Amino acid sequence: MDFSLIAMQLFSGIALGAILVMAALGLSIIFGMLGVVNFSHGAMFMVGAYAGLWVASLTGSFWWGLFVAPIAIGMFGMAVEFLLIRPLYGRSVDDPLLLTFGLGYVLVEAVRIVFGSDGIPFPTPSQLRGVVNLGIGYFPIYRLFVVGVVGAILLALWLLLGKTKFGLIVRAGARDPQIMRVLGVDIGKVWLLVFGLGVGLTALGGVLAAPMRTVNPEMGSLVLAEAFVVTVIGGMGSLVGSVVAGLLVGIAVSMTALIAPEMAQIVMFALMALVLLIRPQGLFGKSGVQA
Amino acid sequence: MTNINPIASPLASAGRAPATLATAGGWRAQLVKWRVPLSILALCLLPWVLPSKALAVNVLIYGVVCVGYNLLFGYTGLLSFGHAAFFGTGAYITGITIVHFGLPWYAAVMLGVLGGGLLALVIGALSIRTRGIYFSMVTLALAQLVYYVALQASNWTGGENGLRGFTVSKIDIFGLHINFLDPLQKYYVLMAFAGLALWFVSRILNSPFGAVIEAIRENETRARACGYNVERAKLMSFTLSGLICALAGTLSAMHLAIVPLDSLHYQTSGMIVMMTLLGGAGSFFGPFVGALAFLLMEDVFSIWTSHWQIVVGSVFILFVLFLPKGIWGALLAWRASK
Amino acid sequence: MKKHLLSVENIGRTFGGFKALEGITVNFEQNKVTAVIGPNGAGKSTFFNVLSGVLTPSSGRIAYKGKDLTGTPQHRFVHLGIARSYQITNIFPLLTVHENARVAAQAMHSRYNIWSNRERLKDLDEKADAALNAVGLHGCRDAVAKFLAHGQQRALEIAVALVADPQLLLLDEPTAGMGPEETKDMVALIERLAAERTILLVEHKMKMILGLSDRILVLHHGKLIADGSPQQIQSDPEVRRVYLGQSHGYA
Amino acid sequence: MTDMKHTAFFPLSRRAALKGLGAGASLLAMPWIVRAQTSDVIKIGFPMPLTGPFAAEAKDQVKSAQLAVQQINDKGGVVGRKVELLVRDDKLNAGEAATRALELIENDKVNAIVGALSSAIQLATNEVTRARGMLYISISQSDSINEVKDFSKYTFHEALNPTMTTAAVAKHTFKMGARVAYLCADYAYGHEMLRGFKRAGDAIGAVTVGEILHPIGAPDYSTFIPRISAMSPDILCICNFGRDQANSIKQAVDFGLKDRMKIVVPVILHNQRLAVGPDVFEGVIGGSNYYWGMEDTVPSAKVFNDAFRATHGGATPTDYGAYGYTGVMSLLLAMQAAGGTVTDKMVASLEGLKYDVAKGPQYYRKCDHQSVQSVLVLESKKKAEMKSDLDFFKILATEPASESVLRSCAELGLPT
Repeated sequence: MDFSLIAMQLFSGIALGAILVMAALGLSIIFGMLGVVNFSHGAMFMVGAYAGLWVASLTGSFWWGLFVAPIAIGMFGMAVEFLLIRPLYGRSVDDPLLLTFGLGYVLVEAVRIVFGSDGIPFPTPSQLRGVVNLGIGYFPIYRLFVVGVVGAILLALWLLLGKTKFGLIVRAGARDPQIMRVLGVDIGKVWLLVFGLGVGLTALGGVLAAPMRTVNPEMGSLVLAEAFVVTVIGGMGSLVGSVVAGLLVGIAVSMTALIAPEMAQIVMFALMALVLLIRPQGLFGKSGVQA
Repeated sequence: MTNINPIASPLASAGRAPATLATAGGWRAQLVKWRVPLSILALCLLPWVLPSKALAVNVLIYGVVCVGYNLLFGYTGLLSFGHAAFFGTGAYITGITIVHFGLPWYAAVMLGVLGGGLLALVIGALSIRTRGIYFSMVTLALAQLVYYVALQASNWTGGENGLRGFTVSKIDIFGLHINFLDPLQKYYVLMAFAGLALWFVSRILNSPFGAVIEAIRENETRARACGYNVERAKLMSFTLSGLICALAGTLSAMHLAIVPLDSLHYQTSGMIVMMTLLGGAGSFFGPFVGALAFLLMEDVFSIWTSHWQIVVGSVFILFVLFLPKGIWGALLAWRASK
Repeated sequence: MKKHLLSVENIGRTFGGFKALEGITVNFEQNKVTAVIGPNGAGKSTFFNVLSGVLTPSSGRIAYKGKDLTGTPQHRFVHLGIARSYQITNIFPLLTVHENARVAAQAMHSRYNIWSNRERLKDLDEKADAALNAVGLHGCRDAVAKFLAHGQQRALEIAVALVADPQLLLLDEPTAGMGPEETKDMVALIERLAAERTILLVEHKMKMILGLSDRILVLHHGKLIADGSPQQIQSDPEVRRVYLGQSHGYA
Repeated sequence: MTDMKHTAFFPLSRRAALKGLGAGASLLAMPWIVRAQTSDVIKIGFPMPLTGPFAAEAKDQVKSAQLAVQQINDKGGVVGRKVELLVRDDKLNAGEAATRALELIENDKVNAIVGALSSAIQLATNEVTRARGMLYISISQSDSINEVKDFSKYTFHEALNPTMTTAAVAKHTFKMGARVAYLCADYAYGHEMLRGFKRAGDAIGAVTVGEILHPIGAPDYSTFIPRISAMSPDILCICNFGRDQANSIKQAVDFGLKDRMKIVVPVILHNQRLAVGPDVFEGVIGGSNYYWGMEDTVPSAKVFNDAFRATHGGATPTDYGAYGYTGVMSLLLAMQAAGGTVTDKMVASLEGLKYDVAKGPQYYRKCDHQSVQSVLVLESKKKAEMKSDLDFFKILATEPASESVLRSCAELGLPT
């Protein structure tokens, strides 16, 4: 086990962590701000990948796909919130979870009807093909690009939520929607935008992941499991938690792959169960979370 | 952290209120009194009504799973996403005891039920420490661990190929020689077990403990203030629910003569939740109606198109939105409002 | 030294850095009505939660009839005879009034019996009806709790606490949100209950407290700043400055 | 950016998307499954995973199987009795597969069952059929179906098994002293392929430099690749199935492994090559049971291809599609030889059957009912070499049908 192998393994763990963060971000935002557990998160990820594929095949450029698809699917997410999730506010906390579970089925099958059930190629954009020698090993340029985009997205989100008026309203609304209504804020509209933002980010994750994984109707189910693991470990509703948890899980999976590769997936769920039992609210979640 | 938007005070919670209360007056009290015999009568007719005996047995098995699950979800108000672990473990233990230890079928069934119940006690003890969404997530994570253990222990469980080699062809109970391969005889033997499970659940719901879990569903804080050890009651409900799901698992192992690895996967847990809610969480016979509706929909729609899942998914969304009480729950509410 | 009904010694409770309660030592005597007053955020509810076992104290000791209860879960408190009502109505909304009381009565009788039919426990019905009579709710015995008027729900909350036949009854703002008429009924009820039980209540309506209670504790910023008869409290300069002084022209 | 436009960056044009819609609509209109009523008709149950990740392979198999039935019915059926194919959806779930098998046997009273597309499903179906003495021909890769534990007198295995596949592929890729690394899915299929390759590799004298077992269905392989490159093998054998094959090869190529080592797979999957396009698969070698390109050398393949093109609008049969045809056709020929559908007679005639329906001479070995058949070794062509969209494999070699590549009956512990 020479040094460069371990270093390379650590680096690929961080890169995998970035991808896990991207996959979990949308879920964490929607849960954190709305208290809604989106079980169709995996399906939205997959729909995002297909939308990116469709736009790219029409315009012939990956970049259009990367830009247009998340916005389109984000708007679709807003329609879902308005039509399906809104009637459920005020009812038991399980209802949104159950509804989105059914929605996941519908989205997967709808894509199968439109695009067929076998995988469709999504070649890596030509500028980003090839590998770069990091001295400790070869690493695909595309994955470095993805890590970069994830970093940019996190920065933008941190600024949006931390520094803007909208961000303040969203975070306050998460704390106590009743007060926000009293202060004359149309909290319904805020939730609409937040749900759209969450779904849009998930779709962006789909488009980014498409060149790495084949685009197929079932690609979402694994992402759902990964996103839950990361979101729960980080602490439901805490963005910082999702980022740290994503990197932590990525490195844990990567290091396990060195010793016992077949245990990679078990490690994820074992880590999640462990955190939930010791610190139910997750690493960064606030205790006493009743959701 | 928001207490969900807007204030979901205890008064507004439990949208899926129980349709039948033990002490409600009139026809409803009669229904509660005679629910077990009526249910068993309905089950007797099932094989003659449904297109195939195998489907009837599946409805029976998933009905028992959902009745067991409903004890926790409908009556205690805890949404677990890991009940496939108990269903699958019951099946696996039954299969393993026959394949590797050559025990007779009834010993295998007993061990399957006890093993599943024990697992429920362990997972219950761990997951009861959390609440709300975290509870659902812990049960999902722990059940997936059971799935991966079964995948790895392939010399015991047959790994991804599933467990094979324990076909039960003949059964002798109380002097009766039953050819278990004959679909009808098999159905009525399994129905006897299902009837037993229904009677056991009905006893629990009518018992003082039944009132405790319903109180916990209604308002956990007040239940604790009344002097109930809520954690212990939840754990008992979780374990009893696991026992019944394990029983259904043993029946499934005997019916299919294999134990597929998917029986432990969270997709199965999700299906159990869907069936229970579709039928009517919080009602006695609702889960059976849910299992029947779900499997019938699946069977009928998959004949017309291979895209049957879009229909099942949409129907489920409509139920969550407009009929949270489920088919049976809505029927009872409609009957009550007349 | 006569054993007190309930005694707390140097009780403290912190949430993260915030000290909600600090160094409170009080002994409660049998059959007295004690009121706890103090401005909002003084720690009254936290104090109540510690006394009823909902919260375990971060420091100090709590003893009931000489027996140390520190760290015991709330349901043990109820069985020992310490029951409480909540500031925000906390009843079983979808059960009927009778069923609310009956479920509470059953907690004293059998909790984990999964076999016999609960209809056979006839004495529970009597106990439940007795509690409902005590609070005057027998008329709407079969109404679903959710549809009761606010005052009736508050009364039901006390009935449910009463069913455990507690020796110490903690009432958290029993008259919250009530008009003068309903408050009068509630005060009459509390007086009836005080005849055979020790009552501890948190309230803001000063006239009612001064008339009703034998002893008043005043909390401020988590500390006990005064403990005495209504007359002593009214004339205590510290209390006047901190509490009464804020509401001008109050007698 | 300009090179994007004219290289039709993405094969998915609007036309393809609309075609998908059309296919969906036709599926909805045409009921796949007909409930059989009349009794003198010979009924063959055909459970397939019509829903789920292998729906494409399943639909190919249904098309080929229907072609076989149609051909026999056009020639007057079997012993004058018409043949009917009852297609059922087993949803790629072993529990469902067992239920479908029970329904086919108990309700539809079928005479035989052909089908199942994963080892878990065929073993589940086998369990139901062998208890009820129902003839069953399974048509997907598995070693365990031949082994004593799961062996059934009434079950025949028309597909390749890992031992013969890996033996053929190793013969044409491994050399004495070649350094071989393995990346295999951690379940029965992966283990069987790994065992087969190492068995063949030892015989040839190749050196195993490392084995990595990855979780089945893993979406990301980046964490395994540093170890593989550290082993610096000459050949990397990737033993997994379906989407795993497409994902693992794509990511191996992304990491530049293909420039430094030869990528070999036990079975090179037709639909997975379509799922990732020519560049990723370029130069990858793997085995297969059937490739339409065989028609240049094998006459029966030409006949089969033309018949398939005629009935299915010019489309050519895929690898798994061919299994549907050879499986059903061998059953029908055996029924004709047995002069009816008496199970024991059919078993006897299948054991003695010599048939060449689509890929050259085949026969069922008596002791383990394994169909001894040729194994193709294919290499995925460069995009420039492809004459048409479908011309994506080059036949490197055809390993003729022989028992030498199989585990002997004694080794399997079965009486010869």
